[in-house]
Amino acid sequence: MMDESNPYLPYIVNIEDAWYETPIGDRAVKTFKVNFTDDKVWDTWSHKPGNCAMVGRLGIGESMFCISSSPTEEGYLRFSIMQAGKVTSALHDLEAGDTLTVRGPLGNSFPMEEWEGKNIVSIGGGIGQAPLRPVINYVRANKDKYGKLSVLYGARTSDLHCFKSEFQEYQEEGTECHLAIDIEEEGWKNFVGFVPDLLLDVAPSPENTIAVTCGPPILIKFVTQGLEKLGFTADQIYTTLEERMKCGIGKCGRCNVGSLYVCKDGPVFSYATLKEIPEAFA
Amino acid sequence: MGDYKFAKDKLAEVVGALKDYEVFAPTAVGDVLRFKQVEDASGVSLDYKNTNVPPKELMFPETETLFKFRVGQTEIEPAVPDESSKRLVFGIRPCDAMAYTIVEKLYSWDYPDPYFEGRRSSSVLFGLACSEPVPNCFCTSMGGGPGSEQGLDALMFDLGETVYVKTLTDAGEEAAKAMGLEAAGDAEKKAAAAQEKEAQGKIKRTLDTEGIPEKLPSLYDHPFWEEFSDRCLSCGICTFLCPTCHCFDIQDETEVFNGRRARMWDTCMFPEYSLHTSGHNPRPTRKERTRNRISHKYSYFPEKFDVIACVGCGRCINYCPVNIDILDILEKSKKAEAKEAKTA
Amino acid sequence: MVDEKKLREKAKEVLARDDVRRLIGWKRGTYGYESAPVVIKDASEAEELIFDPTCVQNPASFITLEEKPPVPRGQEPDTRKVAVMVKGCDSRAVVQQLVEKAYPRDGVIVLGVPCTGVVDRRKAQKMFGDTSEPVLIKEEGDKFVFTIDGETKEGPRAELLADKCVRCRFPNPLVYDELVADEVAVWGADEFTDVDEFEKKSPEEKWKFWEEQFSKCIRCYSCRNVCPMCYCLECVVTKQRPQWTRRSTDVSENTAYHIQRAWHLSGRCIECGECERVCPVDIPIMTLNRKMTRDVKEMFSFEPGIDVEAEPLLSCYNPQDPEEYIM
Amino acid sequence: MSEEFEPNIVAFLCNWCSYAGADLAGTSRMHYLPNIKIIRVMCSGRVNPLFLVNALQQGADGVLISGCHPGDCHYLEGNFYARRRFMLMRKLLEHVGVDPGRVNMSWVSASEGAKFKEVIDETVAKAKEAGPMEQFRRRQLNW
Repeated sequence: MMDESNPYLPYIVNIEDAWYETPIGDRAVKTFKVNFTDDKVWDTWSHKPGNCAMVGRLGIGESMFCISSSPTEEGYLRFSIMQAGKVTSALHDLEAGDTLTVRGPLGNSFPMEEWEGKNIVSIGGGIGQAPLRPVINYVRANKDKYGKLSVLYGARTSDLHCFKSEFQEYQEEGTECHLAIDIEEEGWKNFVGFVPDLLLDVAPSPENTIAVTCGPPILIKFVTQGLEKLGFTADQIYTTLEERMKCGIGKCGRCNVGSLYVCKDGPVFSYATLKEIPEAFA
Repeated sequence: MGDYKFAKDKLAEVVGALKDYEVFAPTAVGDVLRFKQVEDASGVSLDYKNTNVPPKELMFPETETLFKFRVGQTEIEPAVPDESSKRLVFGIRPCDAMAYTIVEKLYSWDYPDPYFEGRRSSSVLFGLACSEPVPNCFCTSMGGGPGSEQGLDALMFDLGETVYVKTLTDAGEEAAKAMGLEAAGDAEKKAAAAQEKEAQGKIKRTLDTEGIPEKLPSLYDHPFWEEFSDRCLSCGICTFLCPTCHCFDIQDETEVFNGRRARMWDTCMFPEYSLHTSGHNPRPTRKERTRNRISHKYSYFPEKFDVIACVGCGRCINYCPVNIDILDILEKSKKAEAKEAKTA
Repeated sequence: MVDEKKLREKAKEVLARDDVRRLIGWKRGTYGYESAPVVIKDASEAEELIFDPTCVQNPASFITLEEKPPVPRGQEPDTRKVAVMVKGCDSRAVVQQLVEKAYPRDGVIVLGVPCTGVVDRRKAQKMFGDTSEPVLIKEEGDKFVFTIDGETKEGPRAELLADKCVRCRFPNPLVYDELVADEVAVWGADEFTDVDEFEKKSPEEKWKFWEEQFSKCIRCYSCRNVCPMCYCLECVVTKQRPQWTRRSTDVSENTAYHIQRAWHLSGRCIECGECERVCPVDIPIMTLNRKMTRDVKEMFSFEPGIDVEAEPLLSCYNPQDPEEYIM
Repeated sequence: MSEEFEPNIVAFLCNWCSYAGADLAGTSRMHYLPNIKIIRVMCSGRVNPLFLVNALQQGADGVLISGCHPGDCHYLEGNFYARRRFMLMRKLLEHVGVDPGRVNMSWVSASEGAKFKEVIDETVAKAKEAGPMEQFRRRQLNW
């Protein structure tokens, strides 16, 4: 946990490695593998799949990102960040050897213990795979505790697929893995179409299964509809939300959807909760 | 606790005796009253209705430094307020003191906020009961009142020639001792009680909050919000001047080699408050923002913290340049038919 | 004197038209000396409309305040007109908005309301005190007659008029489709004596004055938002990349904000005085605007908000423009 | 003011005339005062008057905009627009109490190295007389 006496003070981390997941340019995704400059932080640090952290640069500011590495990956944290605004652009300028600030872990997490013994379906789109990656890796590392793992993922083009090499790994391990692109491409042998269509195509069985989804709001909307069509009940569907955030600890006010703060009560919500809040899909 | 009094013409002496405290009191700049640190005790007065800017700025300043750093380096120097210095807020109105007790719930929630809490815990609140409420006061409807003691360490009653001081906590007692006050008798107590009763009678505006927190979420899509949001300027007056509004923005500022991370008041009425980097805004128009402001105060906040985030100080009504009247909104919300009812 | 019955009839007539989306006017406030601006979408609500010396707000502000969210796919944008009631001063805002092509002329229906002056809330409060009931105000000769909490009180018109009304040169709307009452005689003149008076101060005195004023500012941006001429989609003050003005409040940033605001209104301010009226901390914002208005008039013989055909001051030039200080 | 005070002047020079004029002053080995920090812009018409305010906030004691003579603008009319804006901004700054000597504009052509030197000398002299510009300066980070 963070400095109990002052939750606004960040940790300083070293970038051990940084690479682009998608071609360099506007809205590119870059992954940072970081480690605390002070090794002792690890003694108190503990995060779970779904937790977020404020990542930033001193003098620029900080933004909320999900921790895209699973706690089972020890000795480092990973963040996959899409270049979009002031902070993300400044973060993209950084390379291995540079430092950045991390404040976390923040928010709630996926109820991994509750899900033990169940099948997990992960449905992601674009950069929305980042919060799902820790879930997948957590399940992979605790294979005996969970049922079948299936991964569904899509992006506009094959270039824009994040974590490409990892999908290969999943497949080699025997994890069911379905990839999709929106627009037809030469040499693409997998599914062509939007992720909600991929979902209906794969049609995972709802029996003893939890579906986790993340992506652009429109994807979440149609995936949840698709899942309901397939017979999933609202409490079998989980997603993570995103709002503009500044403090990350439920004080600054801006990230509320209804009476819930996404930074504190979220970012992970079951669809059963969200259904009751009209603002959740605004 | 104790009952004290002092002669009103000795006000400057009494305040001046507080040598161990940083004293804050309403200070006029032109026609505008704000709480400022007292440099000259002879300038302190009890003749005001309420400050334009609420004393929330004493605990949660307009802009405050969270920590300092040097550009290009990684050392961080926190700028947490010094808790050892004793602060005394002189003449805070009961509604504004009650607001602290509400905002405190949020600032101590989960992660305690060392900046707010630091200032709050080192502050002694000397309240001043209201004898002449402002026309749009409705504190009596919000669980407060002209002589409400919530959050206060001492409460003063201006009885004309004398000021009756009722201490409520040890800290208040200690400050009263430092002021060198004399003991008050039954005459003052009675006069104070009478004054409070009279002041209560002067409060014209009321609101029955019963059922509002439960009702508001059902009005999410209701067109009645537009009646108000259509004339909303989307400015920050209502929220910046609200004693319970607590939202802030965090910004980094640098100058050559010096840098700081600072937080400053922010308001849900600004479009950029909730604007995503992608350009998507979950609250894109004034309708959503107005709804969020009212719903947050009267529904979301009570749902989380069991208390409505409003003390009835009337500032948002008094200062709104387009007459958006929170009491009017809430009265209309009660009359508005919930959507379910309509479709059923 | 405006006949409110006629005003409401006119409003109903306009709202009944198929090509009219909404009408902006004034209704009785919930308390005190000011009316409330109101946006009416249905002819049945037109009975709320009023016009009297409490109607200080500028309805033209609300034309540009309306957000235009993206139209959902498959839906047609609503191109129906907006009807707006304007006093003389407010009509200058419409003129200037038209000059800047904020919207097309046929996008608005302007109902002109000749006005004989509105009451300054602050002046009235000082004279008669506060009240939690709406106050009725009538003009009778050189007096205003107030009905406050059921009691009738009188005050001299000259002392209660808003500053802008004291020097009003345009009591009759400059642009309108219809007038709801007969035109009134002009009573005011503007010699900019207040600006001259201020300019007698030394630079040190001026800064001392402004430093105190700007340090009060809480940056609520009500002066910007209420301004009918401040309708940029993204204001330079809130822009993050690049960030010209920081969000933190202190004298430096507040000064920068106020200079930017005044600068962006030079040659555009139509002197409706709304910025100064709305300020919760009483910053005399019009003192800046009036200086610019005076200088624009002197240097470039230009007055904004008079002529719909005029070119905006800073998007044109004259080769003979003054350049006395240029080395 | 103490004689030691050396003002900081931020100068926005147009690429085609004034910047070349500054160059000429240099190559002609004319000595102009080093107080000036030059920012090259493509045209004096590109100078947003808010730049001046920002420069004064960030520690400039005086500002200068310099462009081509009226009628000689590389873009035909940029300096005419600049002139209007400058005249107004100068009045506005004067109104809030800024010493008008801090806010300067000049026309310097590519051939006027000598004039450039004169302009700089005069600008610096005026700023020196006005003393350090404290009014707008950002103060919150002085530690």
